[in-house]
Amino acid sequence: MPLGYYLALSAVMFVIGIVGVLVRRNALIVFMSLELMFNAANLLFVTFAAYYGTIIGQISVFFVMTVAAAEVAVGLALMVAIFRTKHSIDVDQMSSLKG
Amino acid sequence: MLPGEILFGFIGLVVVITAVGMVISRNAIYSALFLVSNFTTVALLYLILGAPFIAVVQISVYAGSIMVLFLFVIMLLGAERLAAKEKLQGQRLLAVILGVVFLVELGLFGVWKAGYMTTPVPPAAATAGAPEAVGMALFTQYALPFEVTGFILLVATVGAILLTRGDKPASKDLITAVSEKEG
Amino acid sequence: MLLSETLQNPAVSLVPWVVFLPLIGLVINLVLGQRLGEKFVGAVASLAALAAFGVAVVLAVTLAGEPGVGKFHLLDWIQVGGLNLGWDFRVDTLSVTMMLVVAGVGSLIHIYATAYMHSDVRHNGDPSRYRRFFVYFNLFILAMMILVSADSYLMLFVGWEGVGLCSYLLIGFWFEKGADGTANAKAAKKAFVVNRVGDFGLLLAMFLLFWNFKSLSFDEIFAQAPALAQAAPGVVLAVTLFMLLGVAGKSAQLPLFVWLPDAMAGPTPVSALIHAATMVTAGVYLVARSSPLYLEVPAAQQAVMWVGALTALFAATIAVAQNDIKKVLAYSTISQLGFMVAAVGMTAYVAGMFHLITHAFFKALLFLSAGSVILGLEHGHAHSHNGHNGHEEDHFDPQDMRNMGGLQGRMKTTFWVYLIGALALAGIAPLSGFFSKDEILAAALHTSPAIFALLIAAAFLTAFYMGRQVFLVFFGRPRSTAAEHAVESPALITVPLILLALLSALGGALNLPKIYTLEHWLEHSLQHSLVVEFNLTVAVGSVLLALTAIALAWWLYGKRQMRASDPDPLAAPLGGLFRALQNKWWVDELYQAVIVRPYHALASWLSGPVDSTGIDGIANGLGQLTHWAAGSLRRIQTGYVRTYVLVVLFGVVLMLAFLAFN
Amino acid sequence: MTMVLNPILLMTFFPLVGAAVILFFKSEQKSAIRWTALITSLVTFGLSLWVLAAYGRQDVGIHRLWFRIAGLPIHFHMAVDGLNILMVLLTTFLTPLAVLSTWKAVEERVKGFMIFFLLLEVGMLGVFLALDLVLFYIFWEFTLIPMYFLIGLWGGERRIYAAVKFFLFTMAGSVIMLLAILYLGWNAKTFDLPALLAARDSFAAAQIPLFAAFALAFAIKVPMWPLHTWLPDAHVEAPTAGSVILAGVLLKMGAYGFLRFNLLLFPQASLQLAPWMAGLAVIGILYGAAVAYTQKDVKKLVAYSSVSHLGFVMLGIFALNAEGLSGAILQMVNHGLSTGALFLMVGFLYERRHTRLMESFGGLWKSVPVLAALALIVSLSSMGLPGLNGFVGEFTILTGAFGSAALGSPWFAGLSTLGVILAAVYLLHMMEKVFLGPITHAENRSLPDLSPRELAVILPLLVVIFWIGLYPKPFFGLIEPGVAQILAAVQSAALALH
Repeated sequence: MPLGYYLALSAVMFVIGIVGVLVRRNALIVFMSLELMFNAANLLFVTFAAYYGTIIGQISVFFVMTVAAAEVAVGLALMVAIFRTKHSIDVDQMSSLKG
Repeated sequence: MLPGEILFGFIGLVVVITAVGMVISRNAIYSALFLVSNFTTVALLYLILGAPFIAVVQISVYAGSIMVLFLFVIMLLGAERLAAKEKLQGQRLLAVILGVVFLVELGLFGVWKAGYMTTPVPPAAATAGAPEAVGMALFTQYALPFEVTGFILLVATVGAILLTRGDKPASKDLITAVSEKEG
Repeated sequence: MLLSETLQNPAVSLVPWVVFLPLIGLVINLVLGQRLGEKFVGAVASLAALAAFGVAVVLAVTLAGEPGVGKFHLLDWIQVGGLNLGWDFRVDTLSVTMMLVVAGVGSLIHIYATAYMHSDVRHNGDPSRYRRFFVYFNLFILAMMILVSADSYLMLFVGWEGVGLCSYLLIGFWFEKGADGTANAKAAKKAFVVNRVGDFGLLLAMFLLFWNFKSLSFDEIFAQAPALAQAAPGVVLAVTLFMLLGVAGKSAQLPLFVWLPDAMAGPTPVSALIHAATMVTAGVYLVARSSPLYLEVPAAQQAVMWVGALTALFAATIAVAQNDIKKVLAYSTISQLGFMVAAVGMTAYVAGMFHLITHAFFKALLFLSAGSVILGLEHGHAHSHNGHNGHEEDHFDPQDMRNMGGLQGRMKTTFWVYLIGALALAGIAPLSGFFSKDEILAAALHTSPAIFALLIAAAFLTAFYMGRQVFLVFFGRPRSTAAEHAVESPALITVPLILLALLSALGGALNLPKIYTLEHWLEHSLQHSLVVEFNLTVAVGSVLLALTAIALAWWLYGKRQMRASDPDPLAAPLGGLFRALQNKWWVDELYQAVIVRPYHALASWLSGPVDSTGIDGIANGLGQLTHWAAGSLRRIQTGYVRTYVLVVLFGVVLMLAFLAFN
Repeated sequence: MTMVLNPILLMTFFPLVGAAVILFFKSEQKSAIRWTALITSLVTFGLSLWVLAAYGRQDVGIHRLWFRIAGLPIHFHMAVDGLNILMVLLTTFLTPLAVLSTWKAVEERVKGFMIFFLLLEVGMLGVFLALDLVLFYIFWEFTLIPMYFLIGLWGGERRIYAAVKFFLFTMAGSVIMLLAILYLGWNAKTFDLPALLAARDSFAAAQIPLFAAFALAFAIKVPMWPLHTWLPDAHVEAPTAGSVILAGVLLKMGAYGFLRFNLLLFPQASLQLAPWMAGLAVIGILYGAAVAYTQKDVKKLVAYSSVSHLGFVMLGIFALNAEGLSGAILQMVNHGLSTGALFLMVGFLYERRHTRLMESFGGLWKSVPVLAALALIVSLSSMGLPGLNGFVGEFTILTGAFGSAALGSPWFAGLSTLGVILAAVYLLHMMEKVFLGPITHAENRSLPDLSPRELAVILPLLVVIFWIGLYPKPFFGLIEPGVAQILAAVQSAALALH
């Protein structure tokens, strides 16, 4: 099976993730879209790990996942904190930095 | 068509559909569920690519704990839906157009022109992605980064606790002192 | 000087003490004066001046024994690059003459002031300033001694500015008094600033001297002067003319004389010592000292001469119409300084110095006697107002001659010494003024008829206004209650007056025709002085002229009884001219309009429109520009994260395209 | 000499020790903090006397490789020579006096104030002593920070405006100087000043733009007309001690920069541009004097007088002869003393009346005679009365400028001499409005005269004012080697030009 298939699939996932980030206002879904993009990247890692026959790609995925877990923990905590003050998780409401 | 390609086509279709479903669902819970399916399907791909350990971790950590966390927060906040009023007119259209252009660019130059459509993935060695191999690598060569990730998780935990504590009455412990100083 | 041998006598090393002694006096008074009381302060200050006089006498005796130039190097001063200046003192007949005058007249005035200031500080309501006065006074002697004992232009300049400072301090001694309470302070400032204009000239002269002679010390400059005058006459001319500006400032000549009349705001001993006898003659001394330079450039001599002669006449005209007893004397001083400057301009240096000395005697005498008159009137005023409206603010002016009259009966000593001074000033033989003025007139006749005409006219006016003053003050009947009750001043005041009167009367003996003591004494320092033989026609003529003037004054002011409110008898016949004289030819107003106000306007314009609005406006404008630009650009920051991400994606797409097509 | 016992190093960084000690005090222990700061600065002054004693010996400096950036060596090079010894002494001399002057004036956040003050001293000493361009630049920028806070936290009503203005002006200039420094470094492969001097040829082609870049930074600091407008604002808003240091030392950093870098590194450009710089200096002299005259705020008057005085310094520097340069360096010291003392006087008045407007004073000589008399002496020194320090400086500068070959015309000095008149005009105007005349405000009637502490602040300044005025020889002696170094550079450049 050609390597390109996996790459193409990864690219499609990634772009769907991007579009998700761009079009959704619900911060949680934006967050999920980010996770989707992580996955796209992870897929790429694993694919190339198989392609080059090395373990390092998988190790990277492991680290990405760990960091993603940490990020989700903090991110969701932030979400909760923001929700407390703003009573909304609409990212368009979070525009205090408007110039 | 080879059976492998049929299988891949099927899995790929599910991956794409669940991803799109996640993005377009109105209800955040549906989105989360779509994402769980997506992660699980991607785990299948990992298996095919000879990475069983990663596949398991994907399911247990991602599809399992992380997504549970998401669902938990969605429930907690009761924020499945948003009051619908789009502020950024044209953003959606632009986003899709740019996304498509980006995809074309990636496909054209990252995949097709690079010649990856003709290079096959070699069959995976039986032991390559086995948990022992990953474990050996993690605890020998990558021991330090591994420890660091542990530390990152610790910090994230502390951070998450600190952030969700809110404005409690001042107590004498360290975290309160820190948060007061920062406030 | 040039040809004199260097004097090696150990007495020369005494010369710094003419500076140190006043310094010691002032330090003692500064530190201890407050505790030890007025008597002590006055005694210390007077002793300091007297001791300096003693030193000067020792130096004079030494010089009389072996004429020459003594030098004493006290300390290095500015030594950098080509500048090599020290605190170098110079002892020659010229400097010692000045020292004698300064310390001698100065001592007498110190003694007088111990009594005068005693009542002045009480009259003005702040006895604590008694000590301050004598500190300033000693400081003045110190600075004046530096001026006259300097061996270089720069050290002369130190004294030059130093006396200016003392003048400032003493004019502003009663800084909260005068019209509006600010007039005295303003007068002090005016004196200093106008003097600074002169100093500006002197500084430029020094720069020119330094770069052309590579030195500022007298000997080195004078030795090279003839050679340089050959090579670059323009330079020497410029030097001498810039110096003339300095002279005009310090010696109150046209066009910088305006500060001296205002300087009468100082207590009377100050007017006598600084603004009549010593400081203002520094300009004359400077020209005499620089005679080797002036001798090289006749054009500069002409300029000096004309400035002096014109000032002599100009100031004399103003003096005719003044009512303030001290103002008359002030303008008279300017006029007499004009005589001296004219004399040194004609290269009649000895005549100029001679007049300087005699003028120091009689003008100090006149001022001090005027002070005595003022004191007497103040006492009379206080006496006559005792019991009733003692606290009421009244506008009695004890210096206005219209309030006086008939004082010769009540203040006998003062009257007689005043009369001697006035006659000496008017040039009546055989008083001192006669001899010295006569030498100047003779020299003028020898040099230029026009100058002679100016000076003789001034001499006539001098006799007239002195006559007017004496008749107004001492003759007739008292024109105010204060004058009726005026009392004679105490001995501490009258004794110096009598001494000065003696000097004024006999001072002519210093340089009697045919004997010329002063001439021979000074010729060690001033070799090329113009000497004109005693001219009997001029002498007799000038005395007759003076007598005529006095007679005219008697006819106008002495013959009939006047009241305080009467207009001046000259006002009607002279009309507008008299008003011009009374208003001092509106010179102050002219300067106000031409210099002071335009400068103020310019400065306001610079600080307002130019500095705040213009330059600072540009600086702040740049800030505003940044602010505005940032304000426009910040709209890009919509605050919507999604928009930012969109832009990032756009960028990524572009970059990818760029990479791909390369 | 070992590193620790190096007097220069010890002196420069000793204030840090004091600052560290102060950190351990509680904010309320004000007097302990004050005494620590005072003693620290006094010890620093003592150490600077040690430096003075060691001055001239070969081993007094410190010169070693510090680190490399992109292969270019940065040296930790500090040394004393004729150009900076007086500046160092001035800094260490003024700092304890300034600290002592804050005893009553600064009551709030004393701790922070003193720490910033000591840090400022470190920065200033570093600027004067650094002989490596990068090291110099670090110190140069470092001085901005404490001064910014001193103005911004302890200043008057518009302190923020003034602090920001001060910061931005200085920053704008120094950024361009940094570019020039980098250019020099890349071309000569070193930032070390002696090495750069040896390698002058490597940047000979760009002398004029480089000169301009350095000159901009220094001219803003001096400040030269028309870059002076930050100064009045900064002075008016700064606390008294800040003004003293600002006028006394910080401005000198600009003039010092000209001497140390512009003249030595770019002698040819200096010669070519001397008439232009002198022209600006003359404008500054007259302009500052005129504008000072119209000020209503005494402090602003003194601030503008600084513009005028520093004009004299710049004129002397660009006379480019021994008289002008020596006079300029001495005048830098003089200005530090006289203007520093004037600011102290204004501060004393402000502490008594909480205003600085001339119209609120008048007749003060009657109520505070000692203060008035000392203010008069200081004013006289500032207007150049012979026998006091200002005259020696001004006279040598003007003499130098009058016959300067580099300026080529006596007009510069001639016009500047007018400044002597104008200085008398504005300073006596101030004396008249503040101290003379009748007392017009009742509250001025019973002001307390100088306290012993205030006398202790002023008297050392007066001693030096008289010392320099009467016997400046030792000071000129210290300056001489530095001037000789510049003159040698200028002379060889003049030969190269013709």
